[in-house]
Amino acid sequence: MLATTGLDAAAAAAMLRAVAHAVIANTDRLTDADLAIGDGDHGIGMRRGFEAALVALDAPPPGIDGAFRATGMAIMANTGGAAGAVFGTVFTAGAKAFAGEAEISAASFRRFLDDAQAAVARRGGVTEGQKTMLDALAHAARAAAGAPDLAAAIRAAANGALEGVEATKGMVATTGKARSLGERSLGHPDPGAISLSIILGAMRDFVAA
Amino acid sequence: MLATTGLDAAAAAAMLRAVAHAVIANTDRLTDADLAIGDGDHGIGMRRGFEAALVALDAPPPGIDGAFRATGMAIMANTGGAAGAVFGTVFTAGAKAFAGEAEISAASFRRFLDDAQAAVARRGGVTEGQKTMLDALAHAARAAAGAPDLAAAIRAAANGALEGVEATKGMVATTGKARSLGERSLGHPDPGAISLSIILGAMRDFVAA
Amino acid sequence: MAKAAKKILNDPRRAVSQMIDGLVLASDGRTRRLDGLDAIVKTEIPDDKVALLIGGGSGHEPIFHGLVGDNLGDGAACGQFFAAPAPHIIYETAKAVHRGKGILFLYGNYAGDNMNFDIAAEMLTDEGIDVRTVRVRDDVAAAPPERMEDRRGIAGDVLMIKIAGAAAATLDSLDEVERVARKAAANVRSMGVAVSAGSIPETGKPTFELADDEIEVGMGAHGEAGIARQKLAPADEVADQLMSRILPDLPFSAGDEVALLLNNLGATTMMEMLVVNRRIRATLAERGIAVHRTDVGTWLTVQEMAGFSVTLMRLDDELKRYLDMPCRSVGFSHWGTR
Amino acid sequence: MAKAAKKILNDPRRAVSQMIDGLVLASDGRTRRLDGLDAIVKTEIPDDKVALLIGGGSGHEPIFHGLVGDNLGDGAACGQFFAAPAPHIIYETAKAVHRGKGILFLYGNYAGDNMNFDIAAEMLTDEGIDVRTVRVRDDVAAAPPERMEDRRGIAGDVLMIKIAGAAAATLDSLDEVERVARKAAANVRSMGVAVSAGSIPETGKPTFELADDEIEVGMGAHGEAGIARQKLAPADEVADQLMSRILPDLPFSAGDEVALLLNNLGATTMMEMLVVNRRIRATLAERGIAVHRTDVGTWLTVQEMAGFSVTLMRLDDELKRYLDMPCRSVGFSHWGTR
Ligand SMILES: Nc1ncnc2c1ncn2[C@@H]1O[C@H](COP(=O)(O)OP(=O)(O)O)[C@@H](O)[C@H]1O
Ligand SMILES: Nc1ncnc2c1ncn2[C@@H]1O[C@H](COP(=O)(O)OP(=O)(O)O)[C@@H](O)[C@H]1O
Ligand SMILES: [Mg+2]
Ligand SMILES: [Mg+2]
Ligand SMILES: [Mg+2]
Ligand SMILES: [Mg+2]
Repeated sequence: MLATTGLDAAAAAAMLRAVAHAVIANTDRLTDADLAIGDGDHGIGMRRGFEAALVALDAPPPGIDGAFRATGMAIMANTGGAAGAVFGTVFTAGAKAFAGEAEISAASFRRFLDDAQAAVARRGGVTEGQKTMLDALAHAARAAAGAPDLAAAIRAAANGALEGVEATKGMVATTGKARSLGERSLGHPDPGAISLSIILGAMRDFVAA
Repeated sequence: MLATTGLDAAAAAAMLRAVAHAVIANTDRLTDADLAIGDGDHGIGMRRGFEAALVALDAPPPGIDGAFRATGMAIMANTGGAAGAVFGTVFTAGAKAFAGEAEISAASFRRFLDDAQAAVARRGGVTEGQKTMLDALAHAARAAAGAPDLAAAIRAAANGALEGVEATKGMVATTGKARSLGERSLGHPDPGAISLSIILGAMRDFVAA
Repeated sequence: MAKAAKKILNDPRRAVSQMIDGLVLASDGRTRRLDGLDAIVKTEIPDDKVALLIGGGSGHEPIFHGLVGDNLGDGAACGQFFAAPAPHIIYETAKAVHRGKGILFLYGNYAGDNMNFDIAAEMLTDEGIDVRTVRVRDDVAAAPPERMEDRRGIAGDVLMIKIAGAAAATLDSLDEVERVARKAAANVRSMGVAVSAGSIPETGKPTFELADDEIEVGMGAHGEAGIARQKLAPADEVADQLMSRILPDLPFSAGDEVALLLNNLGATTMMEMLVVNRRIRATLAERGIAVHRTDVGTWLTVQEMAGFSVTLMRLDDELKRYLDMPCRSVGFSHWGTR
Repeated sequence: MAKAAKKILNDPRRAVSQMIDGLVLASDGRTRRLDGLDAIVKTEIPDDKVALLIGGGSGHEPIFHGLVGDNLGDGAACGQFFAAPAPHIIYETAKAVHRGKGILFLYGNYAGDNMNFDIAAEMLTDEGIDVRTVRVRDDVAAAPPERMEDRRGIAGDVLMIKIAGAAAATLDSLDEVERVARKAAANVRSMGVAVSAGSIPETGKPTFELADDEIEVGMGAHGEAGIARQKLAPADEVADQLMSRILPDLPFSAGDEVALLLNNLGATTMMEMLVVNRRIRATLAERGIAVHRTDVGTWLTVQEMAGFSVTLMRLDDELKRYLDMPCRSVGFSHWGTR
């Protein structure tokens, strides 16, 4: 799927649809993760958002940025909660990063991850180590940094996100609903970080397919 | 205990104390019976009333009627619910039946049962067959009618009350909280009828002791 | 048998008494307790006011004692859990609220309440005090219309106290207050549904058992049997079931104006009641029945029982006037309807 | 894992939307729904009024959307269960209530709410609309005083909306309304205790697990961890535990006058709360703290969660004036305090 060179707008939209299906398929896993350290709604919230994204991606506006913006707005408008704001922000950052590009390249993909990280950090007022999806995102961005081509970048990002999820297990939450748990949040992965790893994992699977 | 001839005021008070202890000892049984067809408070209500009666009977006013009145008033004031009114009425009827008597005789005991039955029927607006304590009381009064002496009268009354309890199993409640059950109250004895059988049973045991 | 309910109380046998102390304190000086009695009365009752006495067993908070206040009850006699108050409590409360104009006794129609209030009424009548009694019998599930005397009082109590309280604050004869209360009582109908049981603290035992997928339609306020034990159903179905019994009973018909009250029996979410309200309103609109006023809340509870009831009262201008007046108490406060 | 909770709803995924329809209907014409949105606004908002916008996740009924009404919120943006509303809902609601005098956003301090309301505020600010934000952070169990920013908003919301609503109905500049709301926010402290869990209808899963003999002191309004999981204790002990955290936090001291609010998280009996009130009042009296006004009821729920919270707000004459004004909405109506 042109994976080593780039993804055009149609492929990008297809990839985002694959992402949405993956998130929706993990509803229960995400809810259970949020039950452990949050309020137990993360899975159903993400499902709401990505179901809406699927509808939007049925006939996405032109361009890669169009597909990302439609996805981001659908998520922002339908997920609600912390996840709506941060995952909406991630895909909206993608829209900016890919604006004017005909293909997703390794470089623009890396820019997307960096911009998304910066945008989430600003919106959420968080830095790494606070046990949020930002940890997965930051790990992903760092892992993708040296990748030689797009497929490698996505693969590295997906693996990095998984490491980020692992890393959140060792963190004490200091934002979001898990914050109150303090030490008791130790050992549990962050639900939003899992979501991010599912998103990037679906992208990896898409380009590998 | 003078059982075949009569009971003086001191013996009457002692008998009423024995009655109170018997009722209190059956708290759970009465509550469970009320859970089956009522609201599950009959045992604790009767306990409240007869605990108060015990206090009153520590130093009862003079006379058999004094002891009965003190008992009736303590029950009326502390039991609450349907039971407070009807069992309060029973003992208050006793106070009237024994007024001016130095001893409880077979005749005055039978008058007590008859008067109590009439008073409860009036207060509760019930007749026999409605699945209330009145059924036990009516059976008791009828059973005692021909008894040759006090001990026999009390024994017959106690047995009659038990028959009354049995009879209530076959009745559909048409008053009190069990009323709503309709046919579903069939098979269950009436809690208040059980209480009456416990009261008369304790009197029988007292005179037999 | 399910395990005993978890409650944050001190000694359960003193719970009613401690509850009354807490209730009086929560009234910010507007009520007081009668010395040594489970009874609560308004601190200020104007001379020459017709008195409204309410009461019943405890465990249904805020009803009855939480509805003593401005334009509501002048006093309440409280029983123990699910047990009517004893005659002397009623008698003393009546004496404390009486201002020479007579007393209306307003309470739910239960054998225990009837007997105890009647005994007190007889004592008061013997002293020359004019006592009238109106019993609330709004539960259409309790008995067919031809056995109205056998119907229980459930959440219709709330509208009854609201109206009788406003009437007693406004009208100056017991005759008139009684007339208004009787009119309201004749026009109120309710029915409830139970989803899970409550329990009396002293026993901790649920008053009935329902399977995990069962509800009981028409169950009474102490767990008295209803008319159908059935599988859990969607809100619209349950709403329709209740309405199909309530509407034909009076009957409520096109052109009627009603007050609608949804009462939480304890543990049901307000969300459920609002979803039910949506359906009820659609049904009423279809039938051409206008809703003058809606109240959704928690007034007549059965400890931690889950479930709710629906009450309709047909209104005329006079009933509307009293219903629309403001009221204030710990358990029911309302700015009023302009 | 405990079994799914039993609720009387239709499709759980449409429960929030149907709830809003039911809520609007229950307001007897005083509110309306924004077309196609989970948002509710007052039917009549005077021109030139400073607008008060409230909102948050659903599942806590009647808060927030049930507190849209007279002298309360002008509009509420509703999220799904336990999920902050999306920015466009907030934006549209804000536009619908704005009358040219600016808007106060008032909501509980949660990451999700903060982000979504901030996004909407940025959109509105871009259009030249003056938006100010006051976040309620009353839960003393959520973080120590030096991390005030990390504290959650719980039942303090109710007094905050009461006061900000009255201020916004009375004062004519956003500056002034904001000043009053900030003063109230600075003076309010709460803490709760959970006895059993609630659940989101769509999952049916309780948001936490507590043993049959356990309670969690300080638990948050979505089941966020508290400060101590412990054995069920008598009411007086639990009351003392809560007070021992709340009182020193502001601190509340001799000579202070406070508003006291006891909020039912859902399934707790009012009797329990009144017994607790008795003890709280004894503690306050001992410390020389006067209670100006008490509210006991169900405002911020966590679905069918059992438990309650205690809120104290230190008052001055200005706060008292706003608190004492009447208010009217489906979830909170009060005649006012004379
Ligand atoms: N301030 C924040 N910044 C970035 N991400 C956050 C922040 N707060 C929470 N999150 C993320 O959101 C996730 C929770 O999402 P979700 O459960 O859907 O929302 P909510 O917490 O509102 O219930 C967390 O696991 C975390 O990854
Ligand atoms: N109308 C009545 N007349 C006589 N006895 C009655 C009447 N109603 C109820 N009872 C008796 O009272 C008993 C119930 O007592 P209890 O449970 O203490 O009161 P409550 O019904 O108020 O909860 C019934 O079992 C029945 O024997
Ligand atoms: Mg969550
Ligand atoms: Mg009973
Ligand atoms: Mg009872
Ligand atoms: Mg949430």
